[in-house]
Amino acid sequence: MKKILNDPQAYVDEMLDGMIAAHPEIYAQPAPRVVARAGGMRPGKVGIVSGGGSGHLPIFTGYVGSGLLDACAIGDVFASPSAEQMAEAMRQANGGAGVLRLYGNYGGDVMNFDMAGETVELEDDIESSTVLLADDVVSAGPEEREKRRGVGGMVYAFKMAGAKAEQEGADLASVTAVAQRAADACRSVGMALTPCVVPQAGKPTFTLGENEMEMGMGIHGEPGIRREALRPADEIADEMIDLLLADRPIEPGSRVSILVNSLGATPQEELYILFRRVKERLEGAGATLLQPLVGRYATSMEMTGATMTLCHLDQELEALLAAPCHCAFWTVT
Amino acid sequence: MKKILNDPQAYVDEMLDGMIAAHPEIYAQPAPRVVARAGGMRPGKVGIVSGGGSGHLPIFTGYVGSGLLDACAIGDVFASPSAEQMAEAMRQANGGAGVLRLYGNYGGDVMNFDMAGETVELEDDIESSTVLLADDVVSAGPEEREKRRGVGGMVYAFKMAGAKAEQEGADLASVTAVAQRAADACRSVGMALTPCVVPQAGKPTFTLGENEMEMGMGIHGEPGIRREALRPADEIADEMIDLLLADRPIEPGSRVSILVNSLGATPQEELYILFRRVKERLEGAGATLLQPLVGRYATSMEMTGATMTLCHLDQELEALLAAPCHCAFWTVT
Amino acid sequence: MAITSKSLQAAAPRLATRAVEIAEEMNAQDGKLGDGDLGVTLRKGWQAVAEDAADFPEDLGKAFLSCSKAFQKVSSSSFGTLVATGFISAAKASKGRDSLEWLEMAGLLAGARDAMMARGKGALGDKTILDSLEAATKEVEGLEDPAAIRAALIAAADQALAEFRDRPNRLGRARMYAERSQGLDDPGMLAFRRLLDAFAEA
Amino acid sequence: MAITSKSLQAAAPRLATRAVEIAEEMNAQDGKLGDGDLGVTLRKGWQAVAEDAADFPEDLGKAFLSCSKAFQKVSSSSFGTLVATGFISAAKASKGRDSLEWLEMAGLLAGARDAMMARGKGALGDKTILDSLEAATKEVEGLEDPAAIRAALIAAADQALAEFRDRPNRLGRARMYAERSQGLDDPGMLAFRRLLDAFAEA
Ligand SMILES: Nc1ncnc2c1ncn2[C@@H]1O[C@H](COP(=O)(O)OP(=O)(O)O)[C@@H](O)[C@H]1O
Ligand SMILES: Nc1ncnc2c1ncn2[C@@H]1O[C@H](COP(=O)(O)OP(=O)(O)O)[C@@H](O)[C@H]1O
Ligand SMILES: [Mg+2]
Ligand SMILES: [Mg+2]
Ligand SMILES: [Mg+2]
Ligand SMILES: [Mg+2]
Repeated sequence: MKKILNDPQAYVDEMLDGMIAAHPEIYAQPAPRVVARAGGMRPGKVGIVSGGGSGHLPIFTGYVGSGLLDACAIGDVFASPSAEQMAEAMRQANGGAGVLRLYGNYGGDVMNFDMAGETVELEDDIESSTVLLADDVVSAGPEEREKRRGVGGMVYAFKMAGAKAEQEGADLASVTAVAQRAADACRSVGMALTPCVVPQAGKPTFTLGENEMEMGMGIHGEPGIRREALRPADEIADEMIDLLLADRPIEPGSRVSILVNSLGATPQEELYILFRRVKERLEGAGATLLQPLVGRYATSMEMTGATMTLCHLDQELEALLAAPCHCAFWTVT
Repeated sequence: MKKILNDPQAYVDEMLDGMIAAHPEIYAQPAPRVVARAGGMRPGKVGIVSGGGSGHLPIFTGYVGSGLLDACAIGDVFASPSAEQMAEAMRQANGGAGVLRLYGNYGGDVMNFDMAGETVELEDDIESSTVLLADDVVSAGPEEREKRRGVGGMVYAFKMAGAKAEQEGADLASVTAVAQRAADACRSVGMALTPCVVPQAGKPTFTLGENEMEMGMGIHGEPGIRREALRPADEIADEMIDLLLADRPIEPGSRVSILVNSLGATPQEELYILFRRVKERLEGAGATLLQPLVGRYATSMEMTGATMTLCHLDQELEALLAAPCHCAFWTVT
Repeated sequence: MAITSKSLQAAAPRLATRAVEIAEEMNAQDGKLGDGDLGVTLRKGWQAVAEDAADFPEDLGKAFLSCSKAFQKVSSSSFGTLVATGFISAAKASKGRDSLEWLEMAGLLAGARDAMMARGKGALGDKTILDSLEAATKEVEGLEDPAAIRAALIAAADQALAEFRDRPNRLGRARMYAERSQGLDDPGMLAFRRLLDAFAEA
Repeated sequence: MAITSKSLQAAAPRLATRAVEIAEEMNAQDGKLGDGDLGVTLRKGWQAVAEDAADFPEDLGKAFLSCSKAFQKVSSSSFGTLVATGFISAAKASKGRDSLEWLEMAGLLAGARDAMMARGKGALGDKTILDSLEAATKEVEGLEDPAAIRAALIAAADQALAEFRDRPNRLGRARMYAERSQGLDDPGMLAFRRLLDAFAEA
């Protein structure tokens, strides 16, 4: 296991300690495994919480910051936080105007967040709502869209809902509506070349041959649609774009953004090589490409591979994407 | 070779095309392998150019931007750009107030940049100066400091010299002096776990056993000081800090910044685990730690490992580090 | 005799002990197609319940709520959340009462089953703990003797395991490997069976 | 006879051809302890010179400058930059003149050697192209017959190789492997020797 760590059991807590020590002006940890904004919650602002397993930085905790999330609950690597931690995150994000739970569609996370929502509604009188990201197009067919896994679409949803919630007078219903529109606007697909090692398990999440790739693989190593010999970057980009456009075509005059994301080890250089082709394809399909994101926005530790998220913009979503935000991983001015 | 690319020969050019397509508001490529600011050069501003081999994003080209560099020449992966490309970068960075060449101490780069400097001085009448980063403490002893390799110290030097050059009235001498002070203030050390693959070579830059690490290894796989079994994160951090402090101790009341940098595949999570210890150590040694940088600031594609750069601040350097800057990889507001 | 806060208090350490005993087996079973944490979930969850048991309030509803909280605090895996959900349902059913009759056991199980179905969006036939609860509910219906209930629960649990063993998992992590799951006991269903041994000893 | 822009023009394609012939051997030699690009550098560099040769100006200084530019354009590796540096030194030495006497060859070589030493911060004895140039300078000193100069250059190159073969590299990439470099010809010194064959054919 070629990882830099101390006790595998302490991986998450030491990581959080380090993160908060590095950016005390952005993050605070008011309770174990709960990250909130250092400046506290602005009264009257709708709170946005997210959460899920560790090992995906900047997802989830990294996106706590102005114009983004208010709090996060974070579990062990690739494991859900507890309902109690989620409830605490919601309490931290409570500014008296309600709290949106905005996260990815994974069974354990959903159960725990639902339970947490009921808890704080009962015990703390916090009104709340849920928007789930279910953007991975290969994880279920279009007729079962709600069963899909949530992946890179979170980045857009966090940004857009986060920007909306900063607006004076935005209430829970309108923030929830924007988050839902953002979630609905996203389509994602991934591909992987090498696995990562979950510290507590100590072994790779999957194995692929020396020269193999898997198209459609999920960020935790969930099976994709095909294993095959590693293909050239342009062909990889083409197939990923084909999958995204097959699920939701580009309409004439469409304005879109795209996230070309590294799962961790794939270098920025190679993301740009992919992006070069992606841009050609999207513009070739008649779309106007706006504010593309190319980098490590949602990772799986040291996994090699890439994901793409296509976000179909409307006027408000476009403006919200361009609005200011600030966290340790993303600053828009 | 588990890399996402098309033709290995086209790796650098396709990467640059993608990078510029992704951030047209920041970067331009006025000549092949020469990256300059999209907005052009402000007349009267001292220009700062850097350059070197590809494969280290955000180094070099990624740091072209306001409050940072004005232009870069970039070579094949891990290979120097040509003197002619460097000369062109200097022409692009010429605002009539002289140009500083600020880059890492690698034989080929130095020869070519010197030659480029002579060329533009003769042919284009551009006054210029050189500051070399030679911050890798294990690459030569203190009595031969000028022979050391340049690594993460570049990040601080780019930021500080870049901020200085934005100041109204800053001339070549004062920008050069700040750059030199920044370079002198930095001490770096690296360690590696797994190699990367140079696309044109198609094979790993080195090999390490399944459970081995190499302390002191350079970013291109240059031999370090010791191969040994992988140690816990805190011990790794301790030895790296020990090496840095042995080369330049912390004085009472010292104010320092530190860069804890991933060579590529090492995830942000593990950088934070390292940083947690690093902070304890530095503060334990009596230093005040300011504006730490924890992330991928100087990589070697998909190499696994980390580098640390300790920057001993003075009052001006501290202010320059905090000054605004903006590129695709680093925004300070 | 009836179900009271005191009887919960007495049962808690026995269940915790049993959970420790079966932890490794359950991790292994969950590890075949899942993330191998079921034993940890059971151990931590029941130990937390046992620790809190001394402070269980008289009100049976509140005692069940304490059980739920204990599980929520230490476990985040599906099974823990489902158990916590089952306890909430029991808490609602016994709110304000100091005891339940044994005859009400079937209703408790049915309530837990329904609440867990709502929480986990599962269905009967998916080869999960829900199918064990369904079998148990049917089997204890109308019984009021604790020994008979105990025997019925064990019979129901065994029967559910046997019935579903060769069917594919349709929920939880194991559903991704539907085919490979045929022939393997669902770990949650197996855990239900193993925990019942703690009652048997009582 | 003397060294003129025309004679450079005539020599360029022969050197380019020779560079193509030896490219693979030079890559291999450089690859033993370095990055294996020396053959590519030589091939690209001399081909660029040959391509530009048609446009060489009469002024010998400017013709040498064209040679330098051609190398700078296509090569960024040390050897290319050093060759370009050597040409600049020759350009300075012949600035404004249409020809140099063969007797001036030693001076050209010495000038190139010194310029390359300044550029690469190398010293004699480091086992590099500098040592070949040093030997060549000494050997051609006082000679004015082109055939004799040619023979002297070859003798000097061979002699430098032999003298340094078992010594360690102290400069360039190979210095990191000082010990392993003993017994191996320095690729740059070997390239110098191989390129001289192109003169021999003239
Ligand atoms: N959504 C669900 N509904 C009902 N039972 C479920 C559900 N998900 C999991 N289970 C049960 O829980 C067991 C697995 O528990 P656990 O290991 O805690 O899950 P995980 O680690 O995958 O979150 C399964 O064997 C199954 O019986
Ligand atoms: N600083 C230097 N001074 C003199 N000669 C040098 C220097 N560096 C390299 N050389 C010569 O150049 C040869 C290697 O050339 P090349 O392959 O182009 O270098 P690299 O690829 O390492 O930049 C060496 O064999 C040596 O003769
Ligand atoms: Mg499990
Ligand atoms: Mg689990
Ligand atoms: Mg070479
Ligand atoms: Mg080279």
